[in-house]
Amino acid sequence: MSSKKEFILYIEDLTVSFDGFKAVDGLNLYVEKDELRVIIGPNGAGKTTVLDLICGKTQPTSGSVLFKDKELIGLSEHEIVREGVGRKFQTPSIYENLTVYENLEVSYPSGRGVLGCLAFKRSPEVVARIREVAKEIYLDHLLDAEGAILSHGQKQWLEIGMLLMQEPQLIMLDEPVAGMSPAEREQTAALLNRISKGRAIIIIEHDMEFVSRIAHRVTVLHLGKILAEGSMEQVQHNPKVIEVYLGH
Amino acid sequence: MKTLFDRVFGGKHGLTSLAVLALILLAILPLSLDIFRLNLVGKYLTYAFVGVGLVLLWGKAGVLSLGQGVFFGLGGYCMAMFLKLEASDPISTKIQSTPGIPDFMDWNQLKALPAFWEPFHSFPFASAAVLVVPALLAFVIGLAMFKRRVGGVYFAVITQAVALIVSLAIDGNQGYTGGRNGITDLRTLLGHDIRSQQAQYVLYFTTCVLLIGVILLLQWMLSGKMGKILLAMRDREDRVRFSGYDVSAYKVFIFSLAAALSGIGGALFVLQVGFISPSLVGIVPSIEMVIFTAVGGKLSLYGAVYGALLVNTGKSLFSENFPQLWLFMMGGLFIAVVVLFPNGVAGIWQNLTDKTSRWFAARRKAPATAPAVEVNVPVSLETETSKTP
Amino acid sequence: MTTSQQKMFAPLHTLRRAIPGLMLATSLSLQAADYPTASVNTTGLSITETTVTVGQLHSATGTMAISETGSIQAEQLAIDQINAMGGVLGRQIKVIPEDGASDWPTFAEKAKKLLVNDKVATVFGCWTSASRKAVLPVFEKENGLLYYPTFYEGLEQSKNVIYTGQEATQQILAGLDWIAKEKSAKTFYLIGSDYIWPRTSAKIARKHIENKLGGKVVGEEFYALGHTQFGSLINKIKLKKPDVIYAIIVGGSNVSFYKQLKAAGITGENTTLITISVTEDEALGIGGENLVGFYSAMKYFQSLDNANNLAFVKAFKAKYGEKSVIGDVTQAGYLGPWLWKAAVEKAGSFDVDKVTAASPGLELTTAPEGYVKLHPNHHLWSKLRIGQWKTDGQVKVLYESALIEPDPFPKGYQ
Amino acid sequence: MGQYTASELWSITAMQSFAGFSLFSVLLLMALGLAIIFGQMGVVNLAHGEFMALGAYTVYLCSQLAHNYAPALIPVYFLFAIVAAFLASAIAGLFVEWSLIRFLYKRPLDTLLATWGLSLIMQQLFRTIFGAREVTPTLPDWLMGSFKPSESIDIPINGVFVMALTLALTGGVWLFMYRSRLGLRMRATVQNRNMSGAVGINTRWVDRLTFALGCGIAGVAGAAFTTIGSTGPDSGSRYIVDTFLVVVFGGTASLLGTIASAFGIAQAQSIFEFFLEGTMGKVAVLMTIVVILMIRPKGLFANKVRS
Repeated sequence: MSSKKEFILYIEDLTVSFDGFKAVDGLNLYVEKDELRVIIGPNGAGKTTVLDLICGKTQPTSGSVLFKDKELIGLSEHEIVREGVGRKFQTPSIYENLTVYENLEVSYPSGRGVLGCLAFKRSPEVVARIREVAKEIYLDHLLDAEGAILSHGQKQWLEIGMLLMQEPQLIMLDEPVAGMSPAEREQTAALLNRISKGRAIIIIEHDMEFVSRIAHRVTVLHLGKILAEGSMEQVQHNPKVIEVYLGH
Repeated sequence: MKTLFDRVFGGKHGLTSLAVLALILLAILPLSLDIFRLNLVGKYLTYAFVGVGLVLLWGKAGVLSLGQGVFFGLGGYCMAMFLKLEASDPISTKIQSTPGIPDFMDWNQLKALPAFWEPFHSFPFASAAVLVVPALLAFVIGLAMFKRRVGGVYFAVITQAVALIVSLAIDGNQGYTGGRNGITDLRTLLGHDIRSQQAQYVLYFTTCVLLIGVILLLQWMLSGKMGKILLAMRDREDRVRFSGYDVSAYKVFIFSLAAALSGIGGALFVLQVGFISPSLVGIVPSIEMVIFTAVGGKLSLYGAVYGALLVNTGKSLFSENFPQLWLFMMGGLFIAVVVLFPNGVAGIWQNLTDKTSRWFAARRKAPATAPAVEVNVPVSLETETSKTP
Repeated sequence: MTTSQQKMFAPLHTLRRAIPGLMLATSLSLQAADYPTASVNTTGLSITETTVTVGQLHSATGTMAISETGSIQAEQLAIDQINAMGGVLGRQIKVIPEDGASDWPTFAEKAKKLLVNDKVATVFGCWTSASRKAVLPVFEKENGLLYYPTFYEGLEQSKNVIYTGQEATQQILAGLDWIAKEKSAKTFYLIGSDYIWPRTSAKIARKHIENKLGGKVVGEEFYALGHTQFGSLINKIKLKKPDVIYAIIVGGSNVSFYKQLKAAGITGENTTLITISVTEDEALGIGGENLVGFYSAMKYFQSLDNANNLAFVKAFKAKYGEKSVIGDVTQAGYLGPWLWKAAVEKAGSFDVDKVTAASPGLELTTAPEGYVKLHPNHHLWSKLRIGQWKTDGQVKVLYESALIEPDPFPKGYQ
Repeated sequence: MGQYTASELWSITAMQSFAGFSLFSVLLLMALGLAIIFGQMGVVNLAHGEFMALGAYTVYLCSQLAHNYAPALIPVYFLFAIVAAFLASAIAGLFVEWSLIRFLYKRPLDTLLATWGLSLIMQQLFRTIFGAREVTPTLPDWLMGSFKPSESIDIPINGVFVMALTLALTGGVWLFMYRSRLGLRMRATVQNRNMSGAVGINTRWVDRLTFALGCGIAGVAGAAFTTIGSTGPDSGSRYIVDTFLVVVFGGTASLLGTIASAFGIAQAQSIFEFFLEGTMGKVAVLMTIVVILMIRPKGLFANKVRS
């Protein structure tokens, strides 16, 4: 354990209940800068809910989420994004009626207010940044294609690209390789490894093989609580984890 | 990046639409119609201001308001208050027990002009109020609703209730608002008789020019980042939020803008028709304005203008010749537009031009190079909402 | 209906006038030639050697259609009868009906169409105050002529409008005097629909009650048109126990109001209620059984027993069916074409200015309501009658005033 | 209110609370059908008021029939007329669902516009068939008049009748929704259309019957209203906003919400109307509802669900 490193995200005692059912129950989670954390766990463990709580989509019953020493609970989604948190959804969530270029442009972090939006101009920096990100996500040849005609995997990448445009310090990805071909997985793993430099990443993933290739650390959730935490190796051999997965 | 010219006029295609509309409004109609019919057209065009606002709000931002009549009416009332004060000078009202105040106040035993009427002596104030009062109300309603993510049917029902409340409140405060009769017998604007033929021509052209100006302004706005954000919001509102945008702020802005535009329409209505009454504020006119927009095509700014013209001309002609049939027609039109032509006249036109241009393209190219691959991609934006389950 | 029948039911005044004029048919057919179009129409109205075009502007659709149907029918009946007698100045009346569709801007639009495009000689139309207010500027601007049939709030006098219904004081004051005397009433509860006519009427009633009758108004309230729940109001009435309920409720609300009154045990047997807004037309919807014993104050009731009225009722039923009923406004609508005909013939011209100039002082001895006379203020001298409702939806007329002078701007009541 | 005796005040309080309850049953009756159509199916039926009017006109027709052909039946025809009103509206609803609504299930805003068009057509139909004038059926004597528990208290019998009918109908709807097979299928279809289809529920017919049921209940409401109000071509449009507000205010999720909301609005309205003057009482009620809805947009009884 490298306790010297500084944490960018502190989650403490986070709890949310829906009509009495505790989907996340007293969760404590700490993520370092430059860390790529993977959260795994059986269905209904509360993985997606944790991401929802961090990014403000769901309000917790109690607990706190500190990001760069700032409390995120109570902020609305866009405010949390502006603090530097990016979130990708489980099903690819891009603007199908906009082109790849426009998808990225819309994600560029300026002209976000109504007036700023009216005054927004496509400056050389914006264009350069879009091209740079498009290249990163393997879509530089498809800039003028509408989102709707991209393949499933390309949509996933585009959404990651949209996050990158925002230059977040924390990226949260919900099953980024679901539905991808083996080749695309390969490229995605490389992409994730590249972008994890200089920022923290939290990923939810089911594919253990993929997890073992990218994860710095793994957290296992079960019934809204942390069952185990550590390297993939440690977690894989944890008897409680084995029991949960087999018993499931 | 598009040039300013492209953005305002919408390129070659947009320029054609503009030219056609300008030709119809500024040349063909004034030359072919007598002043009575032209004045009617002018009245219908004031509804088109509400229509373009609804294109923005409903078509582009995906929020259907059933209370746009309220904003139309408020704009109208602001203008009517000014005109009424001008018409109520102490000499022409000397028969009243309190000369110098509007006649309906006198009938309701008011002895002095209510304080909120005072500033409407000023034309600049009244003109500003035409825009600001509707926008402000929309801002307050929008802020409360959109912050809590009320949308869809709920928003429609609540705005409908607001329309009912405002029309009842105007009804119920007869001394201050003219009640059910509204504010009538408006004669002059800054000394010029608004009922003279000459004035009606001036008002007609003013309406046309303002309307075209509004359309160009909106085209500029929609062709920029705002248009993309609105499209993105309709597509995936959540994603926009997670791209760091305050979605509610955008909706509030669009709602307020649509309200201000409706206000302009209301003010021009009052100038051309000569009165305003709560019957223009309530539920029925509000929903009728939605149907003008739907007929024209809820995604098309120009469509809104044609929709307002077509439906109202139809209403006028039909009710002159077959009064009993008119409601059947109107009802049938609602259903037909919604079920069969969700993008209205503009959608039909679009399909037609797409087909012909594709046909021409196919003729020009060798028949072997099938154009089928890119079919529908450019149209998909227009037909997206029309997919029947 | 044959021509001879129509002649039988034609109002008596024309017959009386025609008898000294020797031979009826020939004298009428000669008239057109006596009045060449160029001389009777100097302002470009739509008039030919054989026809004169008039407009009719009511709501055939929408919420007001209920009320305006009677006026449409009565005006049409009068025009048919006039045509059967040879028309006006030898010209047959041609009607252009327009539908105001219960929508005030539409009224203004159609009024303008009739005057500007169709160049009609006169218009019979409007019902609500709001529609009249909407068309008034149009008539004044285009110098048209409107015959307006409804009893209304007054406070208006236009050279372009002839008001064939009563203005508020004509309808209210005598009725209040009668009820105060008859029932020794001291306390009144005023209830109305929320718009200018009921509000102005209530204002006039209140002034009269407080200043002339020494009584007291214990409640005054107004409900939106179309309001249907009167439970709370009825309880307030029960609490205040007024001697008289003075009702000015209009349209569909009426039915709910009277049904709920009855259901709450307030009936003609134990309560005095007088209304100025229920005619036989409304009674049809309310149901006579819900009105029994209550009073209406109007200038006309269908059950008036005089020769003019009997002929009118018979003609009306022959044309529109045995079940049709005739209310105050319907009768006032019937007066419009006759008054216009009389004025045109007196003026010898269709020109609006000449017709209006000829109008003051016109008398109609043949009106179903009895003798009426047109005042220089363009309203009619008329009587007020009090009727008590019976189960069959007709009234028993209990009281009839002397002719009352119209006073649209009553001093002391404003 | 010093000039009134204690017993007078007591009587007024009693009658006023009856007025509140009576309004409550009226609102609930209006909202019940819509709660099913809008709350359960998500269909925004702006022609709901016209289905009420249809029920009312059916009663009127029955009354005419009884009057003309079987005067002996006048005391009892009303009970049959209610059944007839239910059937007439339900059959019309079935037809409307088949010809229009089924194409629009996934487009709530479009349903709203299409049903508005439908309401215009129905209004004009009523006008063409029954005339523009308002009509009122001959009501049996036992329905009119009042019942006097004490010297100064009058309880309107038609109010009691509407209340009893509301009670019975609400009970019936509850039993239907939560105790019958069709009700179970209906709820299943609402919650998960695909799944219901997969387990063998004919969702198309469930939709159709649900819609027809909602319309039929509207017809009964219309029938009941002939005892307190009038019937005209545009009667329905007078009720529609109130009806929607009741359903939305209650939260569309549950029948209980609709009942609670009808109760709240009715009590507020009768109190406001007692202490405020006419129109402004109504404005005050509507304002209160809208402001509360702005604070709690999903209504009073919205479920907190996991998104």
